[in-house]
Amino acid sequence: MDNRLPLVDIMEEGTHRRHDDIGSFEYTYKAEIMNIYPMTASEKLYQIQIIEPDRRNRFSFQPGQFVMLEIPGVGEAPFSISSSPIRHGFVELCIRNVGNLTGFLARMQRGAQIGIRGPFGTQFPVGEMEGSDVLLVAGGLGIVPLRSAILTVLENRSRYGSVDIVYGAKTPSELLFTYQYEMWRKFDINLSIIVETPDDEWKGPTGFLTRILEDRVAQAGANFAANTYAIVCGPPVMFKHVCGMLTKAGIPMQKMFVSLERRMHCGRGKCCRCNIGSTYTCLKGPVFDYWSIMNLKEAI
Amino acid sequence: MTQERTYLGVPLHKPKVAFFELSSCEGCQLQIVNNEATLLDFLSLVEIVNFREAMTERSNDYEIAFVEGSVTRADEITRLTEIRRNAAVLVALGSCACFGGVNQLKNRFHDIAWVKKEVYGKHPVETEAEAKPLEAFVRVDLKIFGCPIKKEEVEKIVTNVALGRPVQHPKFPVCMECKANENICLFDLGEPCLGPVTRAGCDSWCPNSRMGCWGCRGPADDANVEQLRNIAKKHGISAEAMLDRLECFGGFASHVDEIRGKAKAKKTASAAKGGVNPPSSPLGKGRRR
Amino acid sequence: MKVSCNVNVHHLTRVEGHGNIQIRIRNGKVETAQWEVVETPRFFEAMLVGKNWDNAPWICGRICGICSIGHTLASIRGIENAFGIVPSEQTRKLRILLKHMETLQSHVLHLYFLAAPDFLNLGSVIPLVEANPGVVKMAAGLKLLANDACDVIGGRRLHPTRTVVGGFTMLPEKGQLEAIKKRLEAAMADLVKTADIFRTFKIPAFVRETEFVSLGSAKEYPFIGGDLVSTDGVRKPEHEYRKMTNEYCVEQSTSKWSRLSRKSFAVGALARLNNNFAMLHPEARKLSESFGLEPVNHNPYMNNIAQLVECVHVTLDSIAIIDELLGSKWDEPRQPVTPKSGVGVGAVEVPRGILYHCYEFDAKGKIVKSDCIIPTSQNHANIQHDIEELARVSGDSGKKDEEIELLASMLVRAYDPCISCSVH
Amino acid sequence: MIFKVFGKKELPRLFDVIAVNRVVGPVQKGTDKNGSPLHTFGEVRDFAELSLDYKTTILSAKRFVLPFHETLCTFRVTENGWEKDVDFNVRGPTVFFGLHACDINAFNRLDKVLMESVYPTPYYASKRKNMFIIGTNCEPQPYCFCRSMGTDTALHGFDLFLTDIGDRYFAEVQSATAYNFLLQIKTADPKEKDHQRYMDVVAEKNKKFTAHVDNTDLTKILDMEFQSQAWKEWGDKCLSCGTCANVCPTCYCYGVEETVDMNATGARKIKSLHSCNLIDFAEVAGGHNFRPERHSRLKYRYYHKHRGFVEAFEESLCVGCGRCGEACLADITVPEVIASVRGEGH
Ligand SMILES: Cc1cc2nc3c(=O)[nH]c(=O)nc-3n(C[C@H](O)[C@H](O)[C@H](O)COP(=O)(O)OP(=O)(O)OC[C@H]3O[C@@H](n4cnc5c(N)ncnc54)[C@H](O)[C@@H]3O)c2cc1C
Ligand code: SF4
Ligand code: SF4
Ligand code: SF4
Repeated sequence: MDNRLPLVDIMEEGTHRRHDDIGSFEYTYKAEIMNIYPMTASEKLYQIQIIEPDRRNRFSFQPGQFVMLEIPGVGEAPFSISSSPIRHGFVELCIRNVGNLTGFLARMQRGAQIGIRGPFGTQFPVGEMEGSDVLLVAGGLGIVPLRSAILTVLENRSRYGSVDIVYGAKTPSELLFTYQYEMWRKFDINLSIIVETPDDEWKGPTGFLTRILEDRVAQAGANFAANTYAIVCGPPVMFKHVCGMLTKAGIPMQKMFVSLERRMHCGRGKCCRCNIGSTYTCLKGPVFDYWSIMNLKEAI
Repeated sequence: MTQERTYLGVPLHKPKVAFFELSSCEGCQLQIVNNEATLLDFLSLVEIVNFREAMTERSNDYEIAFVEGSVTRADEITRLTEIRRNAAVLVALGSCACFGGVNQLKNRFHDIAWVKKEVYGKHPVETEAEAKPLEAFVRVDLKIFGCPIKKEEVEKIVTNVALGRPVQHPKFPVCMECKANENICLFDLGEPCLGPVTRAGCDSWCPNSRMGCWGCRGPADDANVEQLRNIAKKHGISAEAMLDRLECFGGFASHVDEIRGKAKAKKTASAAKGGVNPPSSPLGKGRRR
Repeated sequence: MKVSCNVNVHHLTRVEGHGNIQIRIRNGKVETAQWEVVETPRFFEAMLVGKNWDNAPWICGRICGICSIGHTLASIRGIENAFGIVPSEQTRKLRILLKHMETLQSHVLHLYFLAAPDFLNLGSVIPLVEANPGVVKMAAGLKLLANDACDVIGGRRLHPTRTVVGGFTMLPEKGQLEAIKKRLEAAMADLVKTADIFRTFKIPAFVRETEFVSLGSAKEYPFIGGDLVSTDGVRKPEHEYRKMTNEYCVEQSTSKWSRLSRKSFAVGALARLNNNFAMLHPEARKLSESFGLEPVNHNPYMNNIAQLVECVHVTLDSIAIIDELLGSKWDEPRQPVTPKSGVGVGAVEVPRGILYHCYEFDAKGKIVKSDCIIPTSQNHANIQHDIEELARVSGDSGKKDEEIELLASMLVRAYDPCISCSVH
Repeated sequence: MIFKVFGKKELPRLFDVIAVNRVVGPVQKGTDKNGSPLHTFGEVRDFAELSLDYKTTILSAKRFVLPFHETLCTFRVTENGWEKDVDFNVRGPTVFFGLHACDINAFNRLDKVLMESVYPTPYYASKRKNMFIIGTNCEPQPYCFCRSMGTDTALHGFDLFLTDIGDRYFAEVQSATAYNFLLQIKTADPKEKDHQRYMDVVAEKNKKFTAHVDNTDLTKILDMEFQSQAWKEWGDKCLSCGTCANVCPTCYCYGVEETVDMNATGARKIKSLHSCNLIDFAEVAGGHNFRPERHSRLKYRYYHKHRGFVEAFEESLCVGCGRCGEACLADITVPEVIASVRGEGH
């Protein structure tokens, strides 16, 4: 009798019926850097296209979602998609050079081949928001994921009520997407920009972002709260202040959304690095409503 | 191999590197030569322009200087300063360069005259009062820990340098690697080990051989040395045995100072200077030489 | 006829540590012929004072990166002698095996990477990588084998981790030893090739009579412990090593010097071979004879060939030791240690010659005093006198400065000096 | 379920029947300073190498499904592009001979997150699907609290479970393969007295537990006591060395590192198990660390195992094997930590 146990191949067996299951875990789409636009001293906007046409066409995402970008041998890290979901065929990532992967990426040229996994994560509720007023608050790099939502709102401008964007940065030279502000404003968007430290040319307001926000909250009065969705993106310290303030102003917690940043390795709820308790930022997030956040210890 | 190599379109930088040694056993440099299996790949990543232990040619045109050893004599300060001037990147190679290494063990006497006499009798020798790490004199851009350095680590670092990637050391302690290697914990064997407080990266080299860690790579980030000493005590390991290890390579110098300071405070004023007192009358009267 | 010359080598390359050569001849008269050691002292003997016995092997191994295994073993032997511990037969064999592998590693390093470039008119082995990759690969392979064996037995090729007073913390797996044995057998062919390569090199004809000191044994080619002997007929027990070394301080060197029956003596492969020629493995002896190397040979450049001969000896002896180990069951790796007061000396033949560690302990096993005498420091005086002699004969020979510089550099390198070690 | 009994002498024969496959089981690794044996799971070729009377292994069997270091993929890199080669690193089926109930349950719990939730991990799944597990009964040790965690018996997740009932083994047979193996040795159907003996053995075992964890309302209590001083005290002792996670059969957190080969034409992506106790575990870009203090990281390990996982999967991620407490040099044990957080006698 042959007592040798058979080798089970999970690709054929039930667990991973679809090749794409594994695909989403370890399958990386080969992608090419189509264009690189320097934005500030440390951020560049990368236009990236999946090489295989079939996969490229099937790739779709929602604002707020992210992809894992891989440079073989260098590393892999999560980046929010910054472009509009309506624009098929490519994604735009705005990436700050902070270390290993991002540093190497900054030296890569047009045409270089990288890898993309995803899209992963939850999204901003742009659909649910239709018919309501929208308040978008971004601090620093927080504008990057927010831009995808902004573009979605612009492309369907008539479906939304009033749209406010409050954007704060440390200095004027760190402002991102400056070339688009004009265009955004044309779509009847109330865009307020504030910097902490002005330079000689800066004419706008200075101080923390909460300053403008306070004004806007006061301006809007009771009417502001009931019918408003808010999305807040930025550094962890900002969440506490801004979300606390907006809650006080009456915006319901379940209508306020934030995008959290954690270290991620898998994007698939397996590596635990993004865990808050047992809540995976990559699966249940990165976009959470504020009520969920309140229930997570050490989330912000 | 004149044509420039690239990695995914990013040019591979082939830096001119030089090796120097101050007071040391030259073992760390030897570890580089010990790269037998990968020596050729190694040589294709860097251009060695100065390596006294292995080659005659020398040049002052280099970008990366690997400096082994600690500073123990005035002329070494001059040499080191000059190397610093020439090099864009100065790498401290090994524990001597990073922390003073075993050489700094003489510092604990705080009495260089006695130290000199112990070894050379009346014969005059020139030396600094204390053996010090490079950092005491010049800016150090990168540290490669270990006594000796681990060649795999050097290879990884050199590859990263060629790729222009930042070099990151593990922040966690040796126990992580030790467990992954499925070793029996030295404390279960009743032996001292500094693994819980020492920076990993050596792949628990010593515990793999059932030799407790001596802390040659210095403290891990947020090392809980105080607690480890309590633990050792509970395991019946003498405070002295732990201290021997903590002070062996100099990485834990500040912890040792603190421990000795406390011990001294307890003992009141009997010890005039901090640290260990040299024996008042060396046994066997007079020098034998 | 050359009457003047000026050779000044600052920090001689392809040796371990820092040393300078100065030769100045004016109008046929040797004004200076000097071998200076400028290495910084590290004061190991002082460092150890007050430390517990178990620190010594760990710290003293750090005297030298090239022969850290030898230092560790000498230190261990010194301590064991002081405490009255006799290593088990298994420990003894494993230590010799480990020692052999260090010898092989070090000799191959010296022969190919440090010495050979001189004979080929190169600055280093690096140009050979392109010119003759096969040979470089072979040399690297030999070194790798020896280093891997050190890892397997001592835990680490440099600053070993398994060697302790009383034995070993851990034993190699038999399968690992078998694998090493296979590689050693295969390495013999490479050593034969190495011999062929060295046969093509012109060893400078230079002779200066001197005394040769090493361990001496009538049983085996000695490496660890035993009597100390010299070609001038001196014989002392291990613990009377100071009568053999007679260290003293000199101006031109931070290392101490030594003397015995004459103004200087030599230690190292050539000394070992001169004293124990009959104990060499027959194959090694044959090889030695084929190079015309028989006792007592007084050409210091022949030390290279003596190293080559020893490579063959240790390889063959290692195979035999592994066979013995494989044929017996493993005993306990380590015996218990009870410290006691006393003095102990450990004499070990490391690649560059005889090495002594001596410790004095108090009743608790604390080190009261220590003394390490390094082979290269015993050689310094001899190197000095060789340089003087070389200057004298070269001054008359009409050689160019560069030629003299090369000959002098080669001469010092032939001793494979371990300078930082000699100063320690 | 099908039950069988067989004489003790049959066990080596069963081993031989199965040993045409790769077998992993408890083996002695060495002895501690008091001469007590220390065990680990290792590959076994001969029945005599097995130590089936082991207490607990120093490391769990986790590494056979979650290796400490695993190459996830390699890359062949050309001038301007790359090819990725993925290998799940399974070479063949493995028989686990002699797992205790806690370790079997540990696999079951890992399955929930790594195999049964969305996006199964193929590296884990492929190893898990190639396991044949023979469980054996155990003797509660002073540090075992599996009974509190509901893991003192294994209900599923094995092929065969053997309970020593004196002169013979009482076997629970859960797979056809196991049944086929048993056909090749001498077995019998259990009699009433075998059933009785089995129940006696189990009852006897239950009496021996000394360590307990009170899980009542634990998820809420952990939430309430988030700022408890108890955490701070344990944090002061903690070495942040990651040992608890490494010995734990259910800790699965990891990090990934990619390296380029020295010849710059190949690269690899390597996964290494980490621990939430490591200082940089929760560090993100810009250097912000969500858990910079020892106690906050230590707390998180408990928070994940005893609260988060319970919320997600209705049971704790801890199986009460006690390994972490045994291995922890600082003597941080689960029963004590939880008792102290509950305000009991700390
Ligand atoms: C959901 C999400 C969306 C993000 N979107 C953007 C974006 O649109 N633009 C942008 O510039 N950045 C974004 N980030 C941050 C970005 O992922 C990190 O800057 C990037 O991982 C740094 O990689 P590195 O290799 O260059 O840095 P490293 O050299 O690895 O490290 C630099 C710092 O980043 C931390 N870090 C390392 N790996 C990760 C990781 N996988 N996740 C998070 N932090 C890590 C390190 O702890 C360290 O503090 C996002 C992060 C998340 C979680
Ligand atoms: S042997 Fe040392 S490094 Fe290993 S687990 Fe124990 S304490 Fe940690
Ligand atoms: S185990 Fe400790 S002493 Fe040994 S190499 Fe690693 S850090 Fe150094
Ligand atoms: S947390 Fe501790 S007791 Fe619980 S399963 Fe892990 S190692 Fe065992």
